[in-house]
Amino acid sequence: MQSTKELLVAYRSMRTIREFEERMHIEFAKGGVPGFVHLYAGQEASAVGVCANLSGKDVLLNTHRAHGPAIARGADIFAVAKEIYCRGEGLCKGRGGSAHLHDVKSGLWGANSGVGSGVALGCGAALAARNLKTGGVAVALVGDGAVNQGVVSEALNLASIWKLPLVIVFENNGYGEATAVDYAVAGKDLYKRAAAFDMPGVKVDGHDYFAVYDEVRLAVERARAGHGPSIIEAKQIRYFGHFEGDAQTYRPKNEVEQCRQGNDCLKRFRQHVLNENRVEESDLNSIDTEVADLIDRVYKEAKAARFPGEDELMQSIYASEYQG
Amino acid sequence: MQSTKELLVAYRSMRTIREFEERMHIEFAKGGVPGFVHLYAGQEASAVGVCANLSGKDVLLNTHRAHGPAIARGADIFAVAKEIYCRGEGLCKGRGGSAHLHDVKSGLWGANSGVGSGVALGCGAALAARNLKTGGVAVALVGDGAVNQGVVSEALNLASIWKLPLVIVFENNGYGEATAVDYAVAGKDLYKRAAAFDMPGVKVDGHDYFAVYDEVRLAVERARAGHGPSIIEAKQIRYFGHFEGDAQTYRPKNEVEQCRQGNDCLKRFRQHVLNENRVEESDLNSIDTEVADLIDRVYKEAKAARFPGEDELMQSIYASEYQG
Amino acid sequence: MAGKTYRQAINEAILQEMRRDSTVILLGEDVAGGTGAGGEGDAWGGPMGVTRGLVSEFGVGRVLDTPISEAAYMGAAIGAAASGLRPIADLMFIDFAGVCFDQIVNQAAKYRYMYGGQDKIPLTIRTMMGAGLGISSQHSQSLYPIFSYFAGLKVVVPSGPYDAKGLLISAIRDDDPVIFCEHKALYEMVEDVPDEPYTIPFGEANFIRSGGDVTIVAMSSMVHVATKAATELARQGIECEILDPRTSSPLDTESILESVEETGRLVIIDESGPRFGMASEVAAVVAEEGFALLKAPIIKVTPPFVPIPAAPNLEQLYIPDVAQLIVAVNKVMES
Amino acid sequence: MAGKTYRQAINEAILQEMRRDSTVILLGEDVAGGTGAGGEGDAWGGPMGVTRGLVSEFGVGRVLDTPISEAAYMGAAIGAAASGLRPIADLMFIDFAGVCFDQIVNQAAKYRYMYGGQDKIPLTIRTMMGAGLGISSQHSQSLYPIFSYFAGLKVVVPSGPYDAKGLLISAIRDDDPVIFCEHKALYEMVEDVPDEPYTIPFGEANFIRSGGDVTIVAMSSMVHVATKAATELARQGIECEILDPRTSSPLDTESILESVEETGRLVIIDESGPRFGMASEVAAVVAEEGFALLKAPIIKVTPPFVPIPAAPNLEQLYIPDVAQLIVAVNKVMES
Ligand SMILES: Cc1ncc(C[n+]2csc(CCOP(=O)(O)OP(=O)(O)O)c2C)c(N)n1
Ligand SMILES: Cc1ncc(C[n+]2csc(CCOP(=O)(O)OP(=O)(O)O)c2C)c(N)n1
Ligand SMILES: [Mg+2]
Ligand SMILES: [Mg+2]
Repeated sequence: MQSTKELLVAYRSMRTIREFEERMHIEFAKGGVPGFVHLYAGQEASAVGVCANLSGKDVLLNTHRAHGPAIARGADIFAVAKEIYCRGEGLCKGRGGSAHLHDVKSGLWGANSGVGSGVALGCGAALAARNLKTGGVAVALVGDGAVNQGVVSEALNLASIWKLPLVIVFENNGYGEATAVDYAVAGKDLYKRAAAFDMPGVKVDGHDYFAVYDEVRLAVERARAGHGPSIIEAKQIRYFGHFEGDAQTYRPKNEVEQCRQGNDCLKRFRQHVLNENRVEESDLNSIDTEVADLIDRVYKEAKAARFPGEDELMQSIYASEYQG
Repeated sequence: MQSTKELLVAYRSMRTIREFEERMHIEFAKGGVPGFVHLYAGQEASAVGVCANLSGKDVLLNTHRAHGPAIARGADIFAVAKEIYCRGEGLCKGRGGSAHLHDVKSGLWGANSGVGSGVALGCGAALAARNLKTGGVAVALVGDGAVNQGVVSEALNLASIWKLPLVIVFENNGYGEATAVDYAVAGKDLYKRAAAFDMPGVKVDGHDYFAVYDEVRLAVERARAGHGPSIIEAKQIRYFGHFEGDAQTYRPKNEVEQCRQGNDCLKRFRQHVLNENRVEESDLNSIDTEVADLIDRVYKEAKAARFPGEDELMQSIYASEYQG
Repeated sequence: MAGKTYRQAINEAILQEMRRDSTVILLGEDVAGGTGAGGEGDAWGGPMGVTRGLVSEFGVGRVLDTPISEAAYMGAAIGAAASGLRPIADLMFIDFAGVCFDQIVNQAAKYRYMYGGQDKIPLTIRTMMGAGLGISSQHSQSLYPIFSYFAGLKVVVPSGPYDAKGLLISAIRDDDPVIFCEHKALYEMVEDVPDEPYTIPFGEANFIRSGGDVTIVAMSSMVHVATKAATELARQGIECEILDPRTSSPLDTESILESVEETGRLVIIDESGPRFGMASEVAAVVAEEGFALLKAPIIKVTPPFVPIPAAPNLEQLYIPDVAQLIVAVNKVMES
Repeated sequence: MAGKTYRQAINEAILQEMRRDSTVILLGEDVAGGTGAGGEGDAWGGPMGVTRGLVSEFGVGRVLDTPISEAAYMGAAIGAAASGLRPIADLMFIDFAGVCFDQIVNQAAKYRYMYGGQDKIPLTIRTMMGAGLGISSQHSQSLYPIFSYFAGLKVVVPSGPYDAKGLLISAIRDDDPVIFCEHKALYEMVEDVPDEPYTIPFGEANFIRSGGDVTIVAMSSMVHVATKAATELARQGIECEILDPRTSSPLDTESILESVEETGRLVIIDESGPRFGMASEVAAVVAEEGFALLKAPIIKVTPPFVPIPAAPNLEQLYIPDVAQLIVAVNKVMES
């Protein structure tokens, strides 16, 4: 069971993501945010429930819906915001943008063009952890749409036969862009792919931080103990469009409103910990205030930050002396 | 239940493949056969059991172990041999060789470089059959090694959600090259992938013509009726190496000998039909003689055939007038 | 005839061909949009809305949303093309060729030849390319040279609405696999486009502007950079002839050589890579076949050899521009 | 120092680097062979036996047979490279890049740049290329130009045992992703190869033969075609300078220009495609940077624009040969 302190950390993380994303939604509409921006609001319990189980030697493989997992993994939120604004002091020096948040020192690996590649890269991180005896595990986040990429199936098989310390979290938010998971995925249940690759698979309520936390804990323990990979499907809902600008006409009316009212992960977390008297309400409230203030500062600083210098265009293409 | 005539056709087909391949093994050693040559001997019941269920409007998607399925599908065996010898009158004008036997008029589609692509191409054939209302189905052969190609999983999912008239036959001969299926495939059972993609999956004894025939019949009927794809795993053993020249040190001693003695598909077929008095032994014997004679003629003709003319190098690159 | 955007021209080409020929089908991720979801259908028409409205007219039997499985649906499109359909497969970004490269360059390209000419593969692959949206190195490449390497494919790179419509209709009617590369930066561009269907043949360059001093070869969005530069250069007294080959395979080398014969000078501006790209190929053709015509070294104006950064200021630096072209033309005039 | 085959030289390079550095691992299909089967292990070493014996010394923890899942194990190799290992990933045939292209050109190539220089990817991809075995169009291509297009990769194309060993050791020790392209037709070639480990730097051409009349640029197996042609041409009184760039990325353009400065004439012979291939790139570089040095048009000797047929007689017609090169050199001498 997590300590009060740990719970407050988790709450702060979820709240920070929520505030960050709600604000990004507003800022995006104003202009000035380059590229495609995929918001994670609504899904906070997923990334935060995962990351609460990870230590510094572990690797989290992000998706293009990258802000939430990056914040959950503890990447510097100022550098996250600057990266989204493509500034020189962004996590990736402004080269990756919103969808490619990557921060080696936090154990956060960026998402990739080909959705789904994270599972394969994660196999490599896991293999290295085993060969180098670091004790680390890798956790790959994969969307319900990405699950249909061939490389995902290949990598699930590879992880299984090599018994790699890898955990795969299928973040099922119901849609891959505008296409419903119930249409795109045969059998509709993502976790059932696990049996095909001879590994445990479970489905959890992705709006329930505790459910996510508990299942991921088991899977991470299993991986760390050398028993191989597991799949966790976390059902969740995104509050905004696939990317900012998405008119979302494909969604049932009220889907988001209903979730915000009755099934919001932050509300449920609050209720849960207050019902069980595990934290003080005032502590949660002060986190809310602190986070609101933090987010103000983050956006202010990010928007004021410098773009990369022109001389940076041709830097660090290669790791060796040769630069092309 | 198949008629006597149909049984004799099936027997002739299996015997023809066997003789063709045993002879090829000898001829290859003598030299003069270009490229990589993968023999199908031992696995005859699989292709023949499949093809006995197909009509002219159906499509069989071949693998690189192509000779058996091509003969089973009724491609002109002289043109098959000539293609393997890369002659001008070969099935593909000598351009594809042993691994790419393709004969549109027989409903035989060639294997492809990337093993496993047949399932995707088969989805297309099946989709076209449905859109054009031909009543045809597609059957894709896939090896136990190829099953781990990403495109196979992608295509299984696609076939399932689109309920395509497609049957997938996993020809499990125990090895992908020199690597054992028990190592390469998580969970070892290929047919279990079916559940992940929400389709029926069964395992049959691939040396038992009747078992293969019956399961494929059900799957083809299901596909033709619009109920979608199925998977059949047919366990079998190849009598020669991955390709000719393979020293096969990875195989358990006697694996092939034991099968040839006790589990040979031709012997079992003979026993079965004779036990049940479904054909006359003399008919089987005369088929044996006729086939031996045919194979002599086939090899003689193939080896004497002309290579493609030099002017053929630059022909039929494009279907339109432009030829590059 | 009316002013239409590049997006509208492409949509119209597909619409008219689908009306004309019931074997034409469209498949890809969210080409309709909303399939299986609880809201409205026809919700997207791809991320840029290019195929919006088609599913409403032709239904889900001919406009098929696919899972995110490019290899499978590209393979399926090839199989369907070999079976009498005429599929238009949507590859959202050309960069995603990475996950279905085998289907395109090993299957589609070689299907006819390797099997001895038994089949035809009337497949059109529509895809988006180009930098400018700030979406970083895996969504912004102009990879058409990669496809132009392969015999068996045709590669089309339209620079405006008029060409887009005519070339796309040609592509759909063509009996070979065609990669149709739309530049993301051009979707809003407006031009007069006839309402009726029409075709533009492959392998015939478009003479965008005539001039006797320098030949500029430019494709896709670079045509417009070239046009601006030429206007500017004309003021300085330098007359540029601009040629848009329109297809990189087949490539109209004849027209290029013809123009160089008149000008003696060649500058190629292109958004694909500086090495093994379009500019290199054109330079090589002229160095081999038109050497005697040249009065000066050939100059290539291309992006630098680097992945494409997301930061808009660096991305702008990456994309070849008017100023660079003017420098190049001046340089080629001096030698 | 002893006579060793190309195959032995490559095996020795891997062996020595695996002994030297425990982070070096090898993975791919049947790189050991026999895993999980009931017979003997170390059964294959790849279809050509190149990596035979390594698993016996280093065990299955460092020599890993993989399923036929190129995208997954290539991705895994990238992930492992980013995590402190130094993987050698075996891609059986370069044509199979089709099924893992995204991993190579979008992930490995861009990983360092796109993420702002946080990582290094010390990955070597060993692969086989080239025609001559009668295995048709999907197993015989020389696709190294495709990879050379992409910034972030390095591409090595060794023409003999000595170079193979030195360049492979450089590749393994290199901190960037390297595609190491072995020509199938060279495995039996014998040359003196030092027993000790040694490195050959990337981007430095090898002057195979000096001569003042014509520069011939040739790589991989074409070096030997060029050598034969040069011997023949010397008898006719034409002295060819042969340059083997050894790596197509980086490409030693300086040495090429230096040689053309002396000869004024350039012929490029190459087995990759005639369009957008190696020969085009070299021609383009010289047309741009060495135009003034040229006394004659550049000539490219390449295969025709066609998929590769299986039939040995057609395949031989496909592969550039001594006779074609001699014709080209004579032609370039005449103008
Ligand atoms: C191989 C590939 N195909 C298509 C895309 C375009 N794309 C980006 S995100 C996305 C939807 C992904 O859906 P899902 O995995 O469910 O993640 P979500 O956006 O719902 O978080 C698509 C199709 C891509 N990035 N990569
Ligand atoms: C994508 C791809 N990777 C590797 C190969 C090389 N290859 C050809 S056949 C083969 C083994 C296939 O095994 P399986 O599918 O079991 O068929 P079998 O040979 O046993 O009939 C391999 C690895 C290939 N052709 N395509
Ligand atoms: Mg989703
Ligand atoms: Mg097998």
